[in-house]
Amino acid sequence: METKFINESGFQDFVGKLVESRNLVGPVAKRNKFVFGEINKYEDLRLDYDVTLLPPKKLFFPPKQDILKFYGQKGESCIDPDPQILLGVHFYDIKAIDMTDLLFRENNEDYNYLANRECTTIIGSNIQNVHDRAFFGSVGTEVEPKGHDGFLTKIEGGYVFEIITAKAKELLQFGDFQDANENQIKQAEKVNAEVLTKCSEKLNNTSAEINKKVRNSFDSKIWEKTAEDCFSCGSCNIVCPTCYCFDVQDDWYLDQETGVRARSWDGCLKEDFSEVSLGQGSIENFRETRGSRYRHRIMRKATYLNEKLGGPACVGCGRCSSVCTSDIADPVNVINQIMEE
Amino acid sequence: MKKDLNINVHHVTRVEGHGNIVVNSKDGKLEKIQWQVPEAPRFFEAMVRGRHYSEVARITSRICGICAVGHTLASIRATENALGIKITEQARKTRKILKHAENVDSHILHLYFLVAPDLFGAPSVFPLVPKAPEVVKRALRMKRFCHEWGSLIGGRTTHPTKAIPGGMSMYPTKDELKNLKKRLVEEFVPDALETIKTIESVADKIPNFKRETEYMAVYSEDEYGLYEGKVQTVMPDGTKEVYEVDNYRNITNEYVSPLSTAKYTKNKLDSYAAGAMARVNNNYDKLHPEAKKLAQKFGMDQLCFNPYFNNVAQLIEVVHSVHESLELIDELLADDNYDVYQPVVKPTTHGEGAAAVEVPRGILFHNYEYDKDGICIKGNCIIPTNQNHANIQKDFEKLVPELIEAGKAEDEIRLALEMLVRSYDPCISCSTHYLQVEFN
Amino acid sequence: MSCENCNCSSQANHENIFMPQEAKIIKTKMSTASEKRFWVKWADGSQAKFQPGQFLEVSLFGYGEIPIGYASSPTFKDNFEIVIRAVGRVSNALHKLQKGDSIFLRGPLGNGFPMKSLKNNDVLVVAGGIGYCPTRSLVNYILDKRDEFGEFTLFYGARSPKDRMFNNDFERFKKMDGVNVLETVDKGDESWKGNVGVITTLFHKTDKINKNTRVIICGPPIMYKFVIAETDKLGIPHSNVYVDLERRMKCGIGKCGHCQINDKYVCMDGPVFKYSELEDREEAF
Amino acid sequence: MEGKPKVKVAYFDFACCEGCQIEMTNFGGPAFLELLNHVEIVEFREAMTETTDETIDIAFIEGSFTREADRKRLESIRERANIVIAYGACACTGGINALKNHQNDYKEAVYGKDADMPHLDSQLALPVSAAIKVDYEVNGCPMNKDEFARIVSHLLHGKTPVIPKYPVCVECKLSENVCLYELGGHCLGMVAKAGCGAPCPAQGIPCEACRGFASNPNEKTLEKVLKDRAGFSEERAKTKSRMFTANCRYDAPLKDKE
Ligand SMILES: Cc1cc2nc3c(=O)[nH]c(=O)nc-3n(C[C@H](O)[C@H](O)[C@H](O)COP(=O)(O)OP(=O)(O)OC[C@H]3O[C@@H](n4cnc5c(N)ncnc54)[C@H](O)[C@@H]3O)c2cc1C
Ligand code: SF4
Ligand code: SF4
Ligand code: SF4
Repeated sequence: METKFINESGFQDFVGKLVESRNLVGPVAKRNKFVFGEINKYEDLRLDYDVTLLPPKKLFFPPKQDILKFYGQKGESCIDPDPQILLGVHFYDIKAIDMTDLLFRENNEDYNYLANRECTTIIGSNIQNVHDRAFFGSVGTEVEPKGHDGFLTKIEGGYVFEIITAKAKELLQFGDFQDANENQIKQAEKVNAEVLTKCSEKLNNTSAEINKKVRNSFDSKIWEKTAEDCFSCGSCNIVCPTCYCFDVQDDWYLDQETGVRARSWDGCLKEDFSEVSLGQGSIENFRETRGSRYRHRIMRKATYLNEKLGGPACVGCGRCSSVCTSDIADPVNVINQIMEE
Repeated sequence: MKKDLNINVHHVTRVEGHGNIVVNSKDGKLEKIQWQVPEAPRFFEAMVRGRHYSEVARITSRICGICAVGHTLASIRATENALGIKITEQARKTRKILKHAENVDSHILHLYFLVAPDLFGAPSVFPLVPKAPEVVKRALRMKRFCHEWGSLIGGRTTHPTKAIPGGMSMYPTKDELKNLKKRLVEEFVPDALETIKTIESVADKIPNFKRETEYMAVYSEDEYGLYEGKVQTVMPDGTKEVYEVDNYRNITNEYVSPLSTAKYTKNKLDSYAAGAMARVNNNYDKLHPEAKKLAQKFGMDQLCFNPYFNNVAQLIEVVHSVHESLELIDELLADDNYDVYQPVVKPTTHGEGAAAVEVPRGILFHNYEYDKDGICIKGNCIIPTNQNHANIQKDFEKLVPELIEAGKAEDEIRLALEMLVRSYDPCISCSTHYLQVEFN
Repeated sequence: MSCENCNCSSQANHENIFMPQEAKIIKTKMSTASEKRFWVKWADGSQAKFQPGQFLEVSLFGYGEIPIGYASSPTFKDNFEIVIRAVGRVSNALHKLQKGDSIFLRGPLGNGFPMKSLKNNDVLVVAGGIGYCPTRSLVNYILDKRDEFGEFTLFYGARSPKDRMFNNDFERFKKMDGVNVLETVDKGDESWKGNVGVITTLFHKTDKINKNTRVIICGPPIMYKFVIAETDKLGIPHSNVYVDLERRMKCGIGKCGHCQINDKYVCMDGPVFKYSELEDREEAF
Repeated sequence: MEGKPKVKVAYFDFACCEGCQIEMTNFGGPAFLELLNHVEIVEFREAMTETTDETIDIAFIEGSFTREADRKRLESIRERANIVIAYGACACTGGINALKNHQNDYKEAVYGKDADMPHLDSQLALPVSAAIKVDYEVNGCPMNKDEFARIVSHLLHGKTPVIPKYPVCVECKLSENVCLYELGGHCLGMVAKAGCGAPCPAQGIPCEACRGFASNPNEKTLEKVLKDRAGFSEERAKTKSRMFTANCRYDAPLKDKE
């Protein structure tokens, strides 16, 4: 592994060159928020972002993705990846990408996701501004961010560029990089360590403690009580970097002969997520109450997947907290309450 | 020649909303000539009471799905007047482009889908699909274009979303404006020129009828009145008078007529006309030069008294609105401070305010009063179609005897009356101020 | 799209796991007013290879895709059978298909029944309504290989006599040696001479079940608890009770998340579960 | 679908602004003509003079049921049509027309001294389904033409149309809009029925729930959020959702009647 350094103006040129020769995606401003979007010039890139509205999963697993097209009785696959460079991913999102990589790869390899993923070079970047609802400092600290190709850390005068894979190394040709000196490397380490202490929200227990206690509180009253204010809007699912459930629907094009089968993000908080038809118009809903749906999400984040992922399926980005209009989705609030029960 | 006439058109087709034509004569003696409006009343002025000022235009926009842009603009302008809101130049210009988009959109819809079948002798546009596919395709293309044009500025064309009291919630980007301009020139203008040719080719089918009346339209010193201004009328002898909008009640003089169910209006004469022809008659001198040229071709540089010529006036306005929009786009593009997310202007006071805006079918008045919390206490809307009802009735009363005199058959008379109604492009679904009665 | 700038394998190598394969319908039969049987053969001529209890994602382009269990015995390899109950969008559209039509399938999916633990043991199958479909494959298999199993009992419950499916099956079984078929309906009518009552009433009508019997349960969600109360009375350990579960599914391959029961995926970890495995999974029943 | 006879459709309108019909003219050439390959329009008063007495495959009804006098016409449409689709908010929920349903003095407010003319019917503005059975609904004010095309496409194939039950927030999030509450505004997206793609929040204006409510709307919490997060007064928070959903709310006059 090599570590390089590039100064501020060198970095601007570097981004400018990348824009010219590659498909570059990174954090850009949208009104008073940020989103991952196309970078067309250096000024578009906002590495000072706190968090993006949607996580980077949208780049591999779009909110609506065609999975096959049909022409009468013939189906045709829609896997058609586009190489891209994803620049400026915070470490919590890197963790989450690593989780979805595993989940889409295990048992049945889902190339509708993996093809896009493999075509993407991921360059992380340090967190310059901490979102007010984030708690990445206290969740799943035992899980290492991995799976990215390189990592940029802003220090005084420029950026330290940690090169992890050949995909990242290949990018060196676009900028005037030097070997980073020890001092620069130390500074970068410090920056990345310090940010962990800057979250205003915090879980009070370790993942293992939480895992056990939350799993045992299945029958707690807290679920229905908190969920009284739930709109079943699934926003907390949609914005979560580790949620990946989907629905599949078929539609015809206007010619009524050809059409498309597409999957779109679904969420377990939506009322009909576990509804099945029993015939004669009757319906069974396996998670009928708001509380049972709300509980399922928190259980999934805090306990169900821990064994598989080596830690909780929550990376502490705080997206769900800020997006929930009635402010009940925050895992920190509910988990800390359970831990005190 | 004495004969019995019994025309009873229940729900005239190819007009927006419901209207009936009833003409009876016995032994050559006219017993009844009526233009009736059986539209269900919807009580908009009652509904706005108790609603916040930010919602009022959303509600009154629903008065009419065709002139929704005009209703929205009239409503927010009246609200802005009531609340002491002065919007920015960027907002004004953007809204004017939106107004032009609606004007063109509606005129295209009306000319191609509602009027053209009469001129081509078809019952509707659908039989024209195989007969004149190019014309139909052009019509659909132009309608779609106008929809995209209006949607870019207003969010959508039916009940536009972005126009709100204090400005616009969002503005198109400069790139989007540039693209709109390019498409207007490259795609729309050629189609508009073809449209002129099409209408010219059937111009001889436009009936020849004349009735002198008063014409009312928005008047502005600096431009062809559409989006804002005072009120002006022109009399058959050419004399003009300008009125303040706040006096709208004294200009429109709503009254209940025993002849009809909709409230009638009048100013100096028994009735007045509003609409594209009223606008051209009032404001010919402020038309864009290109539009003036077209008006001259059709003899509309002089006061015109043939109500069927409203359709020609619409065509003239299409040309005017396209050219004016192109100029407005250029002005916005030249503005260095142009801001896609320009903040909306907040109220500075509360009270009452009125505004007049030209919708495709004529002058439209909105008037509201708000309390200190910005909650609407009362509202009043006077829509153009209502203002035209009395005039249509008077046209009927002159036209029917003339047609009988000319020995026209019942079918021909019916068609002539239907075409007359359609030429006004009445938008009867704007059912404010309708009374409901059972018609026999 | 070529991927010159990255080391991903080229698109041609990526198999789309959602792409169904064509099969041909060789025969159909309405078995009740709402259930239709389809005999199906892979279009490429390959043999049917599956475990009883496994299922397929059956798709019809434009309408969608639904999970449907195999209904025939895997010993018969040339073609296989599925039974579809018309309840909604896809199932109703599938009902319109006829002999000769194409049908598109992904599968076999899921785990199927634990044949090893069933073999050489007494087996009881408790099937309610459409729940008979996924177990039918097992029933046919047991009857095919009768001497590999001990006592075999089948409980079948339907809502009413006219909701009974597979009359032919049951009539045939009743005539066979070594199979003990008991039927019941929730609500009888004048034509019905058999047992009336919920399916658990059948436990008192036979002595072929004991604490070593392996039990398979498949039916509407409310049925499970009551049946297990009965097997508990008989002292059958929960590790010998198998349930065949049904949940909403959109992919059948452990991705879409709809079929989860706590941390389990019905499509991957099931649809057949040992009851003991689910006992501490509150969402199972 | 080749060789299949065209599906006969007809359009009817009641109390409404006719904006939904206008949306139909906005499809543009290719899309419109494609649709015409599969459907034959047999009656459409606003666009054509022809009418029919034949059986109709699909009848589209726009507008609210606002006066007893319209019941007969609705019933005769139901009799002639195999499938009845209510399209647009007015027809599906009563839409904006129902905003007066809780008032007693709306006639006086509009007509003053003429209010007691005997022919001013004072019936509630109700959805079409209050008079006849409606098979499917295309929600929205105006209805969304793409959703309309999709629903028609499903029906042409005999498939029950897929219409979401979940709230607009879902689609708003999927489109990565900045939530209006985060911009200091307010919104009804949390209780409004989705299917429109959340165009309003995308343009920075609140969702007014013109499509009616999602299933099981959390009306109580909506009031709370409007007060706590948008700073609404008690009264405004209570009445906010009345604009398009007067007939769906917990205090809908229709609900007492049932
Ligand atoms: C493992 C398994 C085996 C099954 N075997 C059979 C069988 O052999 N025969 C049979 O008739 N039925 C079987 N079912 C049930 C069958 O899948 C549903 O009846 C079917 O999905 C209903 O879909 P629909 O589109 O007709 O109904 P809709 O009501 O239109 O359903 C819409 C969507 O909801 C989902 N859904 C609704 N109900 C169910 C359900 N019960 N299970 C899973 N998803 C559902 C589907 O994704 C479906 O596409 C089985 C289900 C599972 C899980
Ligand atoms: S918890 Fe919040 S974000 Fe999640 S569904 Fe409920 S209201 Fe929506
Ligand atoms: S649960 Fe919330 S905080 Fe945790 S990863 Fe998901 S969106 Fe982020
Ligand atoms: S803007 Fe409205 S619809 Fe969008 S997320 Fe916020 S509350 Fe929901």
